[in-house]
Amino acid sequence: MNKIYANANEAIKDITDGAVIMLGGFGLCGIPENCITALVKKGVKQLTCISNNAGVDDFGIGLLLQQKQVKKMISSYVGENAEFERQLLSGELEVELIPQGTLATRCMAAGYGMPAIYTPAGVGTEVAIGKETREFNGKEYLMEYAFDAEFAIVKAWKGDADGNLIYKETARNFNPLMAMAGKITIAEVEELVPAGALDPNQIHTPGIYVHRIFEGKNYEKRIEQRTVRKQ
Amino acid sequence: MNKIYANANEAIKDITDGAVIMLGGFGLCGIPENCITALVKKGVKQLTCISNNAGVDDFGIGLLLQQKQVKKMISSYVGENAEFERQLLSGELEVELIPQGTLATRCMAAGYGMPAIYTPAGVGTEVAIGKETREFNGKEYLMEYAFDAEFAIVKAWKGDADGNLIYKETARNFNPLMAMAGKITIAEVEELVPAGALDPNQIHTPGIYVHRIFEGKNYEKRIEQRTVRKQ
Amino acid sequence: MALTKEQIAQRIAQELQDGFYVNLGIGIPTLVANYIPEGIDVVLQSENGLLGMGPFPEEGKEDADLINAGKQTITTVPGSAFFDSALSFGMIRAGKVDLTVLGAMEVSDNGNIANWKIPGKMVKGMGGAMDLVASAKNIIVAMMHTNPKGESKLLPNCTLPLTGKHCVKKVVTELAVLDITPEGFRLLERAPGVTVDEIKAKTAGKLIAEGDIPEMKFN
Amino acid sequence: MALTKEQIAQRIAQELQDGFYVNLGIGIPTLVANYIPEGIDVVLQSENGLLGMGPFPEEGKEDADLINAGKQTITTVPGSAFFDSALSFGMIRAGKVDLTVLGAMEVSDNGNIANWKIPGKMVKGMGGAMDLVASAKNIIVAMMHTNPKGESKLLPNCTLPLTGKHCVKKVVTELAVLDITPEGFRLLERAPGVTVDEIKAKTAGKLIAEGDIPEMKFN
Repeated sequence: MNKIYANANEAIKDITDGAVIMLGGFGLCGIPENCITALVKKGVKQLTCISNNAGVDDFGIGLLLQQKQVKKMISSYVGENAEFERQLLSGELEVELIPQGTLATRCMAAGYGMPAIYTPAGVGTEVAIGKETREFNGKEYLMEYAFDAEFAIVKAWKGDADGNLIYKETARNFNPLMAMAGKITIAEVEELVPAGALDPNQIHTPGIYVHRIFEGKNYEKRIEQRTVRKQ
Repeated sequence: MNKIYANANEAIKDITDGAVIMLGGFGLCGIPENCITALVKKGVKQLTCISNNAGVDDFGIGLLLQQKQVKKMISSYVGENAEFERQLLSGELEVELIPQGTLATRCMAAGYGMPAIYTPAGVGTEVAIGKETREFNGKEYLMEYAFDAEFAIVKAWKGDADGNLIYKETARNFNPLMAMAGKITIAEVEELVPAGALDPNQIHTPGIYVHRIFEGKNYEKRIEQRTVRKQ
Repeated sequence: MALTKEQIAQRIAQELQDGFYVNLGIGIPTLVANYIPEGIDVVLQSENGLLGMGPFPEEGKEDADLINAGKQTITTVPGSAFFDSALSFGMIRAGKVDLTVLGAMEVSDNGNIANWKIPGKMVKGMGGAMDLVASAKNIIVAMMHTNPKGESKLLPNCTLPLTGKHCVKKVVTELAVLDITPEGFRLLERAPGVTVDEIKAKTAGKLIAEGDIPEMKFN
Repeated sequence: MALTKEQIAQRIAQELQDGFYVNLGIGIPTLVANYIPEGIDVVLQSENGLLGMGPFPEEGKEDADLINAGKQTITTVPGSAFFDSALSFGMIRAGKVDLTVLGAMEVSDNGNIANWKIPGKMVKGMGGAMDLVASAKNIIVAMMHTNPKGESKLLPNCTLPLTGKHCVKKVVTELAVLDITPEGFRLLERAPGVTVDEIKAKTAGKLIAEGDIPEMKFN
């Protein structure tokens, strides 16, 4: 059983036009930078991307948008991206906006083998249109389905040869959820260590959910809103 | 905001006759020994206990059974307990048996604010009697409701003053799930440290779910099936 | 005199209680963190996966892996914990967060809120707002009483697409503190020097102003 | 000659493939771990919260916090990970576990299984068995062909309360290896020296035995 790949190009080799892929990260925090670069290089098109955000014009998923590789975005927040806005208004790009907690929980549901979940988010709003609602204990909930994605691409801090992953700080965000949800899960990590080098008590994503792993290179880790304390 | 209690007696003081309580642990592994002893001492009766197992005759929940403090057990497996069997056959004790994964997921659902979940466990068996079923993608599922428990009593390895918890090895089991599910969650820990002493990346149960915490004493940690390698 | 944004935040901070877990939205709500009353412990939740959010970092100490829901660099406080986005919204959905403060474009007198979309203009998305308003036990809206055109944002009905229904409990604006009751907006306090008549004039939704309405107090 | 329990485990171990994640039940299934073929990596899952279960500890090295689903003291292997019971059954439910091996009191020729309750006698509970059989992609039952009274455990219909329906894929007994097919039990292999007639005689459910049925091979 070898899960270790040489690099992003190898790990994403079989992602083809029209694929449905999940991409971890919140804003530019914890995004799979190496795989995004490899997808741009490969030029794969007509992608459906499930990702909380769509990057910025020149970084993250924004790089895929620039190359018009994305057919549809499924996200909770897509602000601050001029090319995105242009493609959306011109009709080149489809967008499905869903509440952030719903996005997260639909990933989790896939990872837990639960076909659907109930959430109150969006009840009474346009998000509820066409969806089944149900009352429990006097409160109304929407039924939302588990995601069904061919590939999940996540970024972790540390990973081992068996695919166990540990995330750092708020770079965790959607990564462990998407890691659980992909039929094939590709993890890029800042540090790849041998099996046994990570504390088994501290694993965030057990290796059973991870099919391919590689140590990424040249992480830029761009900061979207650099904010410092007033002295 | 002080969550720290002096001991188990103080932490369980307001648990009264007829309470519904969850107790963490799998077999005798990771059970809240101090709180069980305190509940026996307090002599509170007519308890409904949600716990994967019912202890053994002279340890764990078995101690509560001996004192006839339990009205009902909700568990997945209750073997190896003669007093339990006697009370069950005499009709003194009610037992609701549910699949282990369903038990775990109904706890999780409570902690995640999800009123119900779908699982295929028990479809076509007596567990499904009276339950709503639903087909998703050609497979049949049961709808199971989130638990609603007044108190959850869990055991952790380390905890801090803010209620953050870390579990050790397979003593984790149901503890983090029940910790999330209680309206009032009481955690006993082997080692209580000041806020800031635990790595925030490594917390298993965030303190928001924990209302009371104390450092337990004299852990016996009895082994149910001592099994060693043949030389 | 109408409150500054800082004063709106300051007034909302008076609602905080010891032991509260609080989620603060972007904009005026973020400023509430600067006015937590002395002697009480409040833990800030950031829905991207953190309990125990601290102030912005010192210059040079920014950490790209440590941001808040507004994508700003932040710090942690002792006792903080990181978790994934599902658990984050799980604790919100389960009612473990005691107070949510967020901005709004419109609030109606039955507690509906609109704050995520203006049809025909760019749609950025609801982010976590719909989850928060659907689940929070206690929601305070921090906003200006009127929009830049001078039109009331406290309405009989929201005109913009809703974020959530019957969820807002209290509104604090530069002019007033109002509770949402079954009868409509109930005026609780006026900004110092602001008259009930001015508040009435700028509130399009149903407004109840009974008895003597006190002025807000600041320390 | 009929297989020993160890040989049943050994035969099941031949079904393992490189990279498999496997859940082994209590009894004969546990023994499968002793016969993992050389040169392949198999990761054992214990449903109480562990991936990467190792052998029993050496005398004196038992750790009360480290047990398997049978409550036995165990060890871990490099690359192991602990998790809670919900994630454990989550990965089972999501089909991430490649193979489940468990014991049974009865199996029917349409793949139903009964292994948790004997009405009138003590009911110990189903533990994780119902979750496992409802979700596992591939379930092999390891059991004796007949009960202590000599009655067949491979039946047209289970007489005991079911654990799960239409879920068993393969049965390995001391006499035979059988697949569950839409037509019933299909005999694949015989224990060395055991005749097809003996297997037929001891199989109450529908049995298909076409062509030459080979003997099991052991290394």
